Amino acid sequence: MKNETAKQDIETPCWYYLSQEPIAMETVHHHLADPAAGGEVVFTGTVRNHHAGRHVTALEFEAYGEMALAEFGRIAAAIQARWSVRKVLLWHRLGRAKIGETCVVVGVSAAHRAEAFEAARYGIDRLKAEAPIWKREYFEGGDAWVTNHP
Amino acid sequence: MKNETAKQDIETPCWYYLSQEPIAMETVHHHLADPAAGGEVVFTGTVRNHHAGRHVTALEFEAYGEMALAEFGRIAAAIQARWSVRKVLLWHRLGRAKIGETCVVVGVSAAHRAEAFEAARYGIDRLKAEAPIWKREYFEGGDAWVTNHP
Amino acid sequence: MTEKMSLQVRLFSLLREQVGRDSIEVVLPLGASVADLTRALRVTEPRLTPFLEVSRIAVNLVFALREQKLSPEDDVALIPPVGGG
Amino acid sequence: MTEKMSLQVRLFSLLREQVGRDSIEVVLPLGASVADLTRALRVTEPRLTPFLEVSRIAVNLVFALREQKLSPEDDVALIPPVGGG
Repeated sequence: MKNETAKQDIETPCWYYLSQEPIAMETVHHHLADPAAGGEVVFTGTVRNHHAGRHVTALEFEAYGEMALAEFGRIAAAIQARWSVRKVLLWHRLGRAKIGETCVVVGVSAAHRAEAFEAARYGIDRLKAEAPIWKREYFEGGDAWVTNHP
Repeated sequence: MKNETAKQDIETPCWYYLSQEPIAMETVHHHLADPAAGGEVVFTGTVRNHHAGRHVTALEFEAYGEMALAEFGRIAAAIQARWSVRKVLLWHRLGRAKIGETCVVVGVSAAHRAEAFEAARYGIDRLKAEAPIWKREYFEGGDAWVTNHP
Repeated sequence: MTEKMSLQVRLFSLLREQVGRDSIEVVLPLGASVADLTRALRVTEPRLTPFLEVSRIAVNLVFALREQKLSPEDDVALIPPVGGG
Repeated sequence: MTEKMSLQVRLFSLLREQVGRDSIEVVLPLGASVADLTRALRVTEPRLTPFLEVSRIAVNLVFALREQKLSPEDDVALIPPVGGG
């Protein structure tokens, strides 16, 4: 693991990352690849150029890192309890991110694609609702902390 | 487009590829990136090492190329008619592919993640059912054409 | 005598291997339908018979209905069960 | 007199900026609950008051229920509405 805030669960192959550096999609697909998996679903969230009618110029993410990684682990555990999956990856960007950059990735590989789709969907929904991560939006004329709708 | 069997719909940004070379995930994410999209869902199918109780050593794909690309276009059009999406990409590998290599990618970016998930799911389901692409499985002791279950 | 048309029907994967060629010529009356073509294929190339039931006919890159009329310029293909993805 | 315990409550994002520090000390009776902590925060740091209603308390990296008892070794954090993803 190149990243000091990355954790890996060896028995059930899951990867949890919080990184100041840009998210590397190559690494994401490399981790999820599994010779027994028929399909892999990767959700990627990117920094949008507009939000709530404002022209956004950049985002900044802050996390309660220890708890966010623990929550990533709980999300992966819940996924494994509910679906038959091969590998799970959760990765969130920290610090300042530019428009178009990837800020979050939730990826799941599974023998059957239906399970990969459902598990990835569950993963990003729960991450957005539960992970202790905060977003500051920079727009023309100011900045503000922005929360997800419940 | 580096690939001669690739087509691009300029007005509604969609990419359709059939390639003898390995699928490049960087290219996939590069095409789907959109400053107005909040989320992107990418389904990736990989060559599995087993199927129907057989140990698979490689796959070989053949396509009715012209029709497959036309079908990719119809899938993208149906997606755009049903969901509000920003970009759509369909890419299928042709020729011989090794275990673990990517054989198909369906990717969708959209303003809202629910639509990206549903559209990508629809895309891969329809591609598997309708695209005129055939798969020959090489296993220990022989080879066989393998079809998708209806 | 009815006027005739000749169609080249493309063959793929298993069908191409069974017949040993990537297309087969079929002669049909002008105005014949997709259903007529399927019947003619059975006669022209008996090795295709076991596969016709599960295969579909594509005309000009689109899956065709049985009633659809064919013309000599049509691009016709016999599509066995697919396996992509 | 009741025995007391002192807890450092972590603060993040908006809350950290409001208070100007990344944690705040709260003194509570031994055996106090999460609900007691929330009440004490209101008194100790009035600038947090408008945010307490929508924030959650995490104890040892897990969101805690109101009735949960606290001990002096607990790692406690005040979690305002999240915005990840």
